[in-house]
Amino acid sequence: MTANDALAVAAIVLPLAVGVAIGIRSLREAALAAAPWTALPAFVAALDGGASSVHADALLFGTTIGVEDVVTRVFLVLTATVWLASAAYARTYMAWDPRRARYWVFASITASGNIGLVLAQDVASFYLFYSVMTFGAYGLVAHVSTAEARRAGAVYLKMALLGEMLLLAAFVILVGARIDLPLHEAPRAVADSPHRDLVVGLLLAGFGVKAGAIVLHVWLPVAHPAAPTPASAALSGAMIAAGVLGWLRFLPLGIVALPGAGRICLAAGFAAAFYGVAVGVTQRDPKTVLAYSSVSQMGFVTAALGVALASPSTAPLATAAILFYVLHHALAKAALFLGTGIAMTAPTGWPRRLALAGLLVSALDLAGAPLSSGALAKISLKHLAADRGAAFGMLLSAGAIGSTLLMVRVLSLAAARRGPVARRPLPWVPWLLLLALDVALLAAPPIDRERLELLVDPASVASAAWPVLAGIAIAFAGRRLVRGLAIPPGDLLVVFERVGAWLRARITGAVRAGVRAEDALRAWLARRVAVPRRRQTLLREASRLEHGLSGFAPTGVALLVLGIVLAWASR
Amino acid sequence: MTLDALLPLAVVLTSLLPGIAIFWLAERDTRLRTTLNLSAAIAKLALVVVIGRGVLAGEIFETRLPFVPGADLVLRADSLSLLFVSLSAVLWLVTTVYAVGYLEGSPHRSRFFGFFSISVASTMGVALAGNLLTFFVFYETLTLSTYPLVVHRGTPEAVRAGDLYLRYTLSGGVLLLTGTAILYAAAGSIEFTAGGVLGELAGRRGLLIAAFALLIAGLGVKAALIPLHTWLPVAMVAPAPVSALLHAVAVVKAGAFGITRVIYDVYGIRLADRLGVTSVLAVVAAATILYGSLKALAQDDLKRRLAYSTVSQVSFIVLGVTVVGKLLTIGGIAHLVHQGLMKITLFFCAGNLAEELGIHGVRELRGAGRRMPLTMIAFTLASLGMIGIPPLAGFVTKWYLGAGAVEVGSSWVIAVLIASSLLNAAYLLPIVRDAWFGEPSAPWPARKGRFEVGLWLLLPTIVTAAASVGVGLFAATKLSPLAMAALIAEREIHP
Amino acid sequence: MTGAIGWAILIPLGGALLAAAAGERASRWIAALAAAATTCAAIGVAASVARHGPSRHPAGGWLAPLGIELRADGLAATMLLTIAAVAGLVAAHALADRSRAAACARSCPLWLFTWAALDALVVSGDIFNLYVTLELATLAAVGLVADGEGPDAPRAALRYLLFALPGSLLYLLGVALIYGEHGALDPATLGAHVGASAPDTAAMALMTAGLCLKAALFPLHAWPVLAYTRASPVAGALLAGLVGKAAFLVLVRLWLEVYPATFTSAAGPVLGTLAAGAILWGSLHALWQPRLRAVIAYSSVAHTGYLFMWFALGTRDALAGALFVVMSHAAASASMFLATGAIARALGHDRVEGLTGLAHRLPIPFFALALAGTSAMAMPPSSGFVGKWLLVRAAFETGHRLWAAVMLIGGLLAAAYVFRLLRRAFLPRPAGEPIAITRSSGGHAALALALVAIALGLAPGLALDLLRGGSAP
Amino acid sequence: MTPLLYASSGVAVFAIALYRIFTAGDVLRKIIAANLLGGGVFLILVAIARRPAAGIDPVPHALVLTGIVVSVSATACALALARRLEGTTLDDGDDGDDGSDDTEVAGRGP
Repeated sequence: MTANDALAVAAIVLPLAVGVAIGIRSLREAALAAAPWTALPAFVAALDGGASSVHADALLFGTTIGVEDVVTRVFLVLTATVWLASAAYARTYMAWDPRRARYWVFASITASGNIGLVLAQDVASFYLFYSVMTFGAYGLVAHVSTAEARRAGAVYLKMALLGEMLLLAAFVILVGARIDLPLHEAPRAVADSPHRDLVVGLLLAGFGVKAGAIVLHVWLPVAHPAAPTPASAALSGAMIAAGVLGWLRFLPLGIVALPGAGRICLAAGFAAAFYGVAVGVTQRDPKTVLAYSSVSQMGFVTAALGVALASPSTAPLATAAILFYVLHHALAKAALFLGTGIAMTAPTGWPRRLALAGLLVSALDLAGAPLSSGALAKISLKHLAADRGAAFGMLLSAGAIGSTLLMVRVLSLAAARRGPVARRPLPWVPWLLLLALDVALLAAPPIDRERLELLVDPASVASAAWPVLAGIAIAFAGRRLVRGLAIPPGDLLVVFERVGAWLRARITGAVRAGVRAEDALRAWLARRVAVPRRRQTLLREASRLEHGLSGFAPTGVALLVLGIVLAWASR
Repeated sequence: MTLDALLPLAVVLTSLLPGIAIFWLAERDTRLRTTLNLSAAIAKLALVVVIGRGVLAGEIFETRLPFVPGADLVLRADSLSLLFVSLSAVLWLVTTVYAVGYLEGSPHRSRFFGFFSISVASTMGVALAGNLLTFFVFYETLTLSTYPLVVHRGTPEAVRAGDLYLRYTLSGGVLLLTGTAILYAAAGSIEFTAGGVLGELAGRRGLLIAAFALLIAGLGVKAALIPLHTWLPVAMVAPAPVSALLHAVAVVKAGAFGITRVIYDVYGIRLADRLGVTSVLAVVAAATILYGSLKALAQDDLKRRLAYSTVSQVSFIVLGVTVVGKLLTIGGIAHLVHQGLMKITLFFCAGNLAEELGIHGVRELRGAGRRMPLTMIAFTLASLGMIGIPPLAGFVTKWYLGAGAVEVGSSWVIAVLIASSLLNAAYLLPIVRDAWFGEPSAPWPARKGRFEVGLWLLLPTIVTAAASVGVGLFAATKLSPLAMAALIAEREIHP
Repeated sequence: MTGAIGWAILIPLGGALLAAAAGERASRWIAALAAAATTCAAIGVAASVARHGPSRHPAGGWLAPLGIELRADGLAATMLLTIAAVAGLVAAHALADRSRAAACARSCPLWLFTWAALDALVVSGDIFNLYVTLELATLAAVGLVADGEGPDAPRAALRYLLFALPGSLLYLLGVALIYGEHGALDPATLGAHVGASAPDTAAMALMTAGLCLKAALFPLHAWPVLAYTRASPVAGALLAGLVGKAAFLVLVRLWLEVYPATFTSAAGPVLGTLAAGAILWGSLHALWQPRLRAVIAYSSVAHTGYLFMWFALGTRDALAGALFVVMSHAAASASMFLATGAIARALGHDRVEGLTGLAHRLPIPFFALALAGTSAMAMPPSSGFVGKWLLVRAAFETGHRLWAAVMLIGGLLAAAYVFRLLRRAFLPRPAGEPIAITRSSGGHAALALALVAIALGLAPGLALDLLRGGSAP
Repeated sequence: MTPLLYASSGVAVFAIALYRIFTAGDVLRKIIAANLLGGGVFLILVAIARRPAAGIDPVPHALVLTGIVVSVSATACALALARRLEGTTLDDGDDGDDGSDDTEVAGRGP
């Protein structure tokens, strides 16, 4: 049990312990004080880079957790940083919320689940922590006791359950008689599984719900904004990444060529990218726009995944690109959410100008402006496109334009919006730290050094610059056009909800009809079998017959008949 | 009669004798009655531990009493019976504590605890029965001893529920008796032996199928297979401890346990499969799973919704046991314990809510989480377990059932598992959501004592909730029900 | 009359005569002593049979054919014990009841005399002697009924007598024909000679028909029901419990020892059909009788059906089953009658509605009724179940699926009419019903009898060994 | 020839008595019929007593004696009960098999 192992265990157990401790009245104050710092062990474990592996035979079907490969480390960095920033931000932001304790319980539990699923090294414990995160997050989404939050919570729960069940089916079919499987063997198992296509489909859809794949994304623009700002940051930063982590862990990238699945991912990815932009631009609330921006960004990741699935040779490159892209997106998006939170409530004067400036920096970074870590992420994606022909590159650039459009939309909404000026001090520090970390990503990208030179060479700077400029230009041109359109957040969700309501009405109607039919049948049977009137006549008939039998004469006759029958029977 | 031979009999007597003694206690000496009850429960637990250690080491304890020409009364403690005995022994101790608290100051408590102990003794008899006739004897005494508990409240509605209960269970008993008599007439004494005893009768398909149908119909009444389940929701009119231990655990499990015995130790899974009866039963079980969940969706009363949930969940055991497959068997048998723990927690919570806040309807639970946090945490854990969310008990068994289904290639079982999980979520999660995130229409009545509800009621709820989490989380340990089920499957089902 | 058998008959006979002659207080003591002594004699006989097997005692040293031979085999021993248990406990109930010392003085000789007649019947080894003892038991029973409550007790007694007489005389005619044909009266020699000749067949038919009337097998069942509902609890217990079974025991002796298998196998189905009719008809009627005693009376009619089912099945296990039903129903119906007596005295009437909310005001009689009811509906762990199990299993073994089905349905109907009584006890007590709780509510004897019925069910091994141990040659 | 005559007359008496005992309305007629029934059987018993080879067989006579004793006592009992009925016939008041209408059955007897 090396120091790293202890750190890994602490990373999961500490937030969980604090979450539970808050429930106990006597420990509540101490636990609430400690709550914001529960993500520290994970942060330290992420930074120190040492490998660790802890195996607990007793837990579930034999749980193993630890940091063993680069994917785990990158996701650990991402998750720890986002949760730390969110918790630090929430320390002041939630200070006066009456339901503070409940928020911290659910935040700690969700953090523990999120960190747990990153560190999990076997299928059963991965699913365990994944579920803990999913159901914990409901508490964050439905935290604010308003009608929208309750609706958002309901939508989130339904989609989350759908995702859970898809994954349960996928894991059960995948694992089969082996009951449990180390994660590093999972891709090989998926490749060799007799039901490979079914399992891959279930995995894509199951994790797609969390990662906001097209059509499955409908809960995201409704749930993320409904949560309090720190929770939104965590949701869109760390939890979306969990979906991508699921794909990276289970899909047989580089093991077997799945052209069909690859094409679907590619198409879905770009569809999500452009659809996200088209709907996001029309939104009124900056947080909803950011949510749609996440859908769009994840579209790129899905596309990259599609490339890896289609041609196994590009897998290592694609994985590296996805890793860096997701890492960058998590930090940038979290910073943006926290930034908008501050910008909208910062008092006028220098604080507001500073907030807007910070917002501008992270917006540019996300849009992939030259010399920003966003650009670096875009470059790693472009490299992937090298052998896929010009179309892929063009699509990426178009995507960049789209991102810029969304960012401009966010900035304009933030600038125009006159939110209630916060009387309380604003949590500047965690936001600025996160922003710095995002920018610093350039200096020490955990993946590959040589990309850095590429960033500064003129060709890539130009290719990064023109989409951003074009985006800004289009934004100003189309300002008036956008004001007229008003697509409700969650777009397709409204359709789904109406269909869902109609379906539920049908199902409960059918069930109630079934119950009525069953009772009617039972009543009919009861009438048929024991009709009181018939029972009465039966009763009278039988007692009259009985009375007749008890007389002398009938008994004599019966006796005679019996004697004769007996004699005849044994002659 | 060595000492070992007396142990199974002692297990039955430790609840039968106190039960009879309690009848003669006057109403007012509660202290004596409670100590008698609790000491009997603890004594039984100790006995079960002693037997448990022996059985795990491979010994078989058997009490054989001369009964009828051609058949003895046999009580045998093998691994399968040990599982059910230990579940019942633990839950009897917990439910006795709960009942003492729940029935504080209500009339006829001596009568209640007398019949309560006798019905547990019958459950022990059912679990330990070594042959089909002994099983039938205790199966019927279970019916007789649970009837007074169903009608305990004495209201006309309770007596009507009792009538329905009797109509179903007595007819079930007659069917079971017919099946037993046919088999005894055809094959002499039917001792429960791994792999089944009806080998030489294989030729007479008609007789075997008829006997199987009669046996399963008789057992199906208590295992609440459709359409024989109607008595269970109606019997919810009984006091909470009765619904908790008996209708969620003892009585219902006696039916499922009986079906397991008949399929594995009378017919043998291979013969049953060759006869094609197991596939029919699997379909009925699957239909019950879905039907129970759908009906639960339509119930507004909390206890009736839990009752239909029991109807659905018990059929998991039947499904696991009837579809041929080692993992499925393990999943089915382990579910016998897991479902028992989760369901008893839910009924304890329902009892607490009814007793403390007078909540009976599902919609009255808004905001109950703030007023009774510990009860609602237990309810949430048990509900999530029923849905099959890791690391709780329900997940472990659903995982094994799924894995077993994949192993034998019957994918429709997975579809049933997923559908039932979604339906469970549909009728349990709204309750949990209202409890934690709803706003109560009127402020809750203040707490009477230091705790949210009497300690006698709160402790059992917490213990069973913790057990249903522990059983799931530590499923891989040697002493967990899952390990026991694996031992059973290996030692008894596929020797 | 040597050995315990002699005493088993003489003591109750002598006791009856002395009790009749003695004054009120003395007769109670004599009756008590006689009852205790007879029970010991019965136990003595059973012990000797269990140890040495069957034994024969020519009465007065006279050998057949003139002398009457008493013999004690397994069947006789178990029946002696049953009679001792039931009659003894009923006697205890009657004697313990201080408030009716006068009535007891009248009834003590009667039930002692019945006891003597039954003991004699069970051990007698001579078919004519069977007629005499059967007739004595009937006359004593008529006396008991006449001594019962209500103004029309004498009418019920006379009906009972006038129905019973033709039965026994038919039996006597059969005896006469057989003696005319074979010149012997003891079953051992008769068994060898009786063949399928016309007089033998006629004799068998007459004797069986006569005994069916005396045993009140369906459709000849209605006449004792009126008597049971009029008799006092003690009389009812003895009549339904023991006297009703006497004719069946005689028929068992005849079919076992006198008539050859060819006869019985042919007449079996006829009796089987009547037995099935008795089970269903008795149970159905018991379901809707407004009065408790009538329910028990019809329950006895149904149980007679179970007894006669042996004739249709014929196997040894079936006989053990039928005799077990004799034992369990004797104890159960006697217990139910005594319990009903106690309830009727407290409520003033014995209508079924009176039972509502009774469980707590009269716990002991109600508990006796519940336990005896369990045995009546043949649910484990009662002895009724053992009897029914043996019969049902034998039915399946001999392929009589229909009879098995009837017995099983009969069990369900029995459960229906028993729970119709028990379910009322849990309902709340209506306000207006006064209950006179007297100290000696007399439920204890009923409870003891019910416990006998349950105990026999838990450890039937002893009785079955005794039955087999000295089984008929 | 005579034993056959006695036996057949005995059977005839028995048959008539059996018919009358079930069909006679009045109590006394039934009791007389019962007596005749006994008489018939005893006549048959006496008839079969003649053994052509060994002369008269004493056993049937002993049986007849005992039979007569039993029959007389039964008749005496029946007459005593009949006297109490004073005119009401056997089937009077016999309206329901359970006689539910009659007065409350006060627990008089033990």
